[in-house]
Amino acid sequence: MDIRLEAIGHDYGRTEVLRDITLDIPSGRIVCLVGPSGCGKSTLLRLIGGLERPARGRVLMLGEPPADCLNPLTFVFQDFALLPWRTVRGNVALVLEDHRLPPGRMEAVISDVLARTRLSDFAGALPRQLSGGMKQRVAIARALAVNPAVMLMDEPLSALDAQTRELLMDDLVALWTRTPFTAVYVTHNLAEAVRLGHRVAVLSRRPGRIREVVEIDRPLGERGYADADLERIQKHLWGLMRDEARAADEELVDG
Amino acid sequence: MDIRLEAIGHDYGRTEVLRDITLDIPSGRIVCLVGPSGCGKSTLLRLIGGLERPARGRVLMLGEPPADCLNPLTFVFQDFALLPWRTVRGNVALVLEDHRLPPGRMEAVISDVLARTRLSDFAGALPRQLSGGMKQRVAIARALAVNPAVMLMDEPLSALDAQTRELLMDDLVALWTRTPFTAVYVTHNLAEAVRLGHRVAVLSRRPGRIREVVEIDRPLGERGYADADLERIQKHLWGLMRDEARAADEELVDG
Amino acid sequence: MADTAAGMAAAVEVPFRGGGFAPRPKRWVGPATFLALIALAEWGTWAGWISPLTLPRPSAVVETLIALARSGLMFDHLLPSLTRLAVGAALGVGAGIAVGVLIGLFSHLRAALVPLVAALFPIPKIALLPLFVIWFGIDEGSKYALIAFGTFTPTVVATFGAVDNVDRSLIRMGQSFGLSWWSIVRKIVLPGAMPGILSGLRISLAIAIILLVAAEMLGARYGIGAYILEAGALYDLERLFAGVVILSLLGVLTSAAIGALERRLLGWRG
Amino acid sequence: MADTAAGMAAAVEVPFRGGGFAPRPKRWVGPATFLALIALAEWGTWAGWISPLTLPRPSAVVETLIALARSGLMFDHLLPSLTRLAVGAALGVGAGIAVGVLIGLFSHLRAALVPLVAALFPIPKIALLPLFVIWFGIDEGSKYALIAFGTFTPTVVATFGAVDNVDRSLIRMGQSFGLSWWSIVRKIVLPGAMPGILSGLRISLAIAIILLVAAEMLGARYGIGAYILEAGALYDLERLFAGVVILSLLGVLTSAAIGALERRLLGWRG
Amino acid sequence: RRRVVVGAMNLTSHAGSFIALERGYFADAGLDAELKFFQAAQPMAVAIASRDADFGVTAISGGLLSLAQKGAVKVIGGALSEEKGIDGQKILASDAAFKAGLTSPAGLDGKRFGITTAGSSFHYMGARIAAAHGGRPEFVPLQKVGAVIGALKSGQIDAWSIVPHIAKPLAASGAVHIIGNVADYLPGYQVTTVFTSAANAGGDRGLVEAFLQAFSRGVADYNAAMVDRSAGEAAMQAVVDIIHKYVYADQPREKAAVSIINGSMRLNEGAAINLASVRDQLEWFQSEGLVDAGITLETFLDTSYVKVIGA
Ligand SMILES: Nc1ncnc2c1ncn2[C@@H]1O[C@H](COP(=O)(O)OP(=O)(O)OP(=O)(O)O)[C@@H](O)[C@H]1O
Ligand SMILES: Nc1ncnc2c1ncn2[C@@H]1O[C@H](COP(=O)(O)OP(=O)(O)OP(=O)(O)O)[C@@H](O)[C@H]1O
Ligand SMILES: [Mg+2]
Ligand SMILES: [Mg+2]
Repeated sequence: MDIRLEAIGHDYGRTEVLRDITLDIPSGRIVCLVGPSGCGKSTLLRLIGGLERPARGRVLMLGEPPADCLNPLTFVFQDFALLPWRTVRGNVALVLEDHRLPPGRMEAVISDVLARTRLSDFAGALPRQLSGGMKQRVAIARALAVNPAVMLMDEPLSALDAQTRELLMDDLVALWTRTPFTAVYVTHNLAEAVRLGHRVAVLSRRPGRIREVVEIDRPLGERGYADADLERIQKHLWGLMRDEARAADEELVDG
Repeated sequence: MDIRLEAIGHDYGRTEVLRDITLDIPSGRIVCLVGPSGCGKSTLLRLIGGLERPARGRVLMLGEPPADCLNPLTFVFQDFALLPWRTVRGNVALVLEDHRLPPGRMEAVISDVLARTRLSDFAGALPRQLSGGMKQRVAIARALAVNPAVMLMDEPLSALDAQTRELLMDDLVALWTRTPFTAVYVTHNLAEAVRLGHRVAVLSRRPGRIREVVEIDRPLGERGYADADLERIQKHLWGLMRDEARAADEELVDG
Repeated sequence: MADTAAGMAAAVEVPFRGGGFAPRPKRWVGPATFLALIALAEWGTWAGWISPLTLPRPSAVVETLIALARSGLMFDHLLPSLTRLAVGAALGVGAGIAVGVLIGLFSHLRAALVPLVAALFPIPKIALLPLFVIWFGIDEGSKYALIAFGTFTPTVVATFGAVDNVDRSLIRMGQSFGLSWWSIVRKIVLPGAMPGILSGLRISLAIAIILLVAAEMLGARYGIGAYILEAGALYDLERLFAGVVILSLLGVLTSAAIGALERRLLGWRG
Repeated sequence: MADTAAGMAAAVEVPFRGGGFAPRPKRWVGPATFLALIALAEWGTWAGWISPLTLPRPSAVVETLIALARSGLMFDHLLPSLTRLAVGAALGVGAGIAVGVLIGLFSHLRAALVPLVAALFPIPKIALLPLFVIWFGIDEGSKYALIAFGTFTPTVVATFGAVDNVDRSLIRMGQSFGLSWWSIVRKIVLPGAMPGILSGLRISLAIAIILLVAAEMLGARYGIGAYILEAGALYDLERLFAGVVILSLLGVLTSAAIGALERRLLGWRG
Repeated sequence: RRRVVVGAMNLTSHAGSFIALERGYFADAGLDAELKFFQAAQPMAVAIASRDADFGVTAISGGLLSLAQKGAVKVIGGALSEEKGIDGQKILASDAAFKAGLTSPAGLDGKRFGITTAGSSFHYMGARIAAAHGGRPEFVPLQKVGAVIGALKSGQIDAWSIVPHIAKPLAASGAVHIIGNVADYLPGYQVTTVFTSAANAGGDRGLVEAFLQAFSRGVADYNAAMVDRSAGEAAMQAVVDIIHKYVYADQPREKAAVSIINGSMRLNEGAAINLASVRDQLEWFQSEGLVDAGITLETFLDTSYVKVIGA
């Protein structure tokens, strides 16, 4: 299933947040959204996921989602959004319980996704017992459990420390390599964007518009920890954004 | 003024956190401490700064601090630690008020450090109005105001988004280049370590021991955004830490 | 349009599934509810399906209030009550904040006083009324004491909770810059505890108003509480409700005053 | 050793400047304070520098308690009081939680009810006692109603505050996975509001105990509150204090029970 | 047999009800009576208004008049009354006030006079007694009889008036002094009355008459045994036994008996009611603005059941 954004625009009150965003998210690819703080990346993701209604333009789903897909557009949040009162297993079960699966199916799905995210040993642990990296792996397992057509990931690694981030990037690449998924991946981190994105869309400052879309051809599996080619693209992206990032940072939040 | 750690060891309850750390922090240089989560980096910094007493070993100050130094060992914290009820100027003033400076001197110092951190326009702003990057610049200004002999920086950039981190690293390099300061810089982020450190000490998992100390000769000002040499060192460091980082991440926090 | 691009594929707009779970202010509903309830009571008492034993007629309550204000008696009742509230609450809250801060700062005091306060908290103040009369006399003394005692314990609890909740990383920052103990208390602990102390104050003052009636049970001829008690003894529902309306307004006003204080003192919270 | 490395430079150990501002439990201080105060009162009343009108002798209070327990009267007083507490608090807290959750979920209800609750909050329940008798009868009805009414408002306030404080990002997560409205309420909102509801319960039950005395002012022959009131009317300080001690213990026990409930239900908070 | 709930307080003035119940007079009248006890008069009136009780005996108070005005209760007879020659209610002064010169009711002007609540019988008595000497005391509401006693003992109020069985032991302890008799100022004072709900009084004559009949038998027994002492010592002891079940029940029989005998006051034979006294009370309540000026005797009084005296 593909996603198409058609001339999306959005406002909050009298602030225009997004302007005329047109973008295709092709099936089986990861599209990264980068841009300075407050340019509307998260808002755009919420529009794509149907959590908000765009003021202008349309978000279209093209084609059918996969057969056993329970939730075509599935989020992975920056703050993990795990229920602290449920175990790892319970958190994954949460998103399956409403679907009246045939008996035994739910257990099978949970075991499968926990295995894929190497969490089988932690099925009974509570979120507070887990490190940030582990928590985000649970959130990813939960997203995988509904077999999404498109994953909408809002800075999934930015609450983690640098080393864990590195490890989780490897995990994501491994997951994608085994079974390619479609994803819109919002990030501040250009290193992440060039490691994980097949396509990187650079947004301008608020109101966010698309400044450039960079295609990266090299297969995900071949992108290394510190790769000269990628560094070049990263430098190019940073050149595009640097001044805007500085300006965004120095803005007063209010009054 | 130099700092010398002599065979430092520390425990919390029955958990040994640090073991036999011996390290020199020479004047005018930045020493980075890297290591997996929970290996005791922050603890070590607190021991250096006198906020805790080491169970074993000694932390020594060698030589005199600079003449007008008000607080030889000065922290910069990950969470900024700004008083939310004071303005930018008030937060800097806080650390000077106890020192009975000659009249006018306090105002002069504040204006000077705000100018050096490019915050003069924001002197009257409250912390809640500032972005994370700006907040940390205020914290750095506050640290500079007491003219420290050694800055103790505990992951000062890790609460910031990737782009702001990039900008602040530039700022730190610029500050250091104008007037070199001594610093112990704790970080998870190897990219930060190779950009800012003259010397990088790699700690093992808990109990933290020094595994390797890497010297980086290239002057700070010449280290670029994505530099092949530095990439190599970074890769080497990552190789040292990767497995331990994974193991640290998968540890349950309790029971 | 979508079809040209995606060939045969169907193009469906993403369904909306967000929204809700976010309270929106509805300005007119609150007053409307009040008016509706009052109108209902008026109608019921007028038509007779609410007996005058059950509820007074709202218009009669309003008339009573107006008469009370006209005759100047309102003032005669309000002045002593407000004085009792002010003096009693000032004593109780002042002592409560002082003790609460000390408990927050010193472990030994905490260990000694916290169980004491916990044991005093559930003691109903009316039960102690006879005792207060013996200790402080039948005049203003016992009234101040009752209100002071009633506001003291909740203030202590709120204050030491607030001190405990002051961000330890700010205190550590103060220490790391070599601030003196007294500077840390004055510049970090107290301002940091202020939000908790003020929200404790809100509760304490509500309790003070509630205790006014109990305080004026003994030996008070004037005062809103005495007025209510007298009305109750005479089974004069109009006056009873008039007094209750005054207390209720007093509560709303106090709460608004604390709100204003919070906006002033805690503007930094944004 | 330092000198060899740094040449002429003086080597000074870093001074310690942390610590403090962290309350440490001191187990023995609390009981010791209690014992000291009681011993002081015993000595004072025995030696005579505390008049028997001011304070009863602690040992006499203990004797009264023992006699009360021996005679079986303790049970006669406790049983009706506990029943009133249980029924009244169950009604008030149950209704309060239900209304609080509804206010938390529906904006219209919130706009209609929140000002109403705010206006009811500062009304002293004793003032309404005569009305309660007409509305609910002189028997247990008015006592249940008084306690229910007194616990209702704080429970409502605590509950809708707790619902408001449920992490919106968890709710958004639920919506993003297409959970039904009812699933979100049941699996996210209610468990998320539980900590706030339980700490509201703590306050409500403390208030219920305090209101017991007021409730038993009318037409109760048995009950701890009635016992205290009778003792107060007779200026019998031993019995007054004995009753107060029972209420205080009741308060401490209730609080401990809620603590246990919290540990059970909120184990996930760690 | 009809079920009736009779409101009572633990005072000797309710002896009529106690005796009627214990000696089966209620049962004889076809009533299955149950006593319900109250701590104060005001709640009893409210309970009858709310139909929690059917009959009560209490002083005329502002609250009772208000409830009557709202159509809830009706006074149907008299109970306790002052009678010259029989030891009645006493006027008390605290020790301190006594020593300062308050030795007779003439000095009550400006003194602190204890009352339970505004509009209570204490309020009426204090005002009328002081007014007889042209004085106006300051009235101090203390809610409960116990609190008034405490305040008087500790000298926080100066004066009070109360039934003899409370007054005498207090005076005996030396903490207070008796400075006069209420009967001297308010001869024939109708202290307490019998009342019922307006619905009973107006619509259930049979029930009311049955109650009054049984109650009057109890009253007659009491007067004979305790006031006139015409029935002999054994009868008196038998009545004391009955009363002791309800009054001073927590004291030993010997001790309680003294108080009970001390406290004997005339109860109206046949529940007759002194209209003059009742009218005077109503007028006073109205003149003080404590009750609505529109209340008339007919509003709260149903004189169709018993004999009217003093009219
Ligand atoms: N619910 C809302 N109501 C009002 N304004 C909002 C709302 N959500 C976001 N905004 C504003 O819209 C702008 C874009 O917000 P958004 O969170 O989409 O930016 P972002 O690019 O994700 O920023 P960041 O990089 O900091 O995550 C910001 O200025 C923000 O303050
Ligand atoms: N005050 C304390 N009391 C008890 N244990 C503590 C305390 N502070 C830290 N620890 C424990 O000591 C160990 C080292 O903690 P420390 O914060 O120094 O690690 P770190 O290297 O800074 O970790 P991170 O990378 O997560 O910041 C951890 O296991 C931690 O749980
Ligand atoms: Mg965002
Ligand atoms: Mg750390």
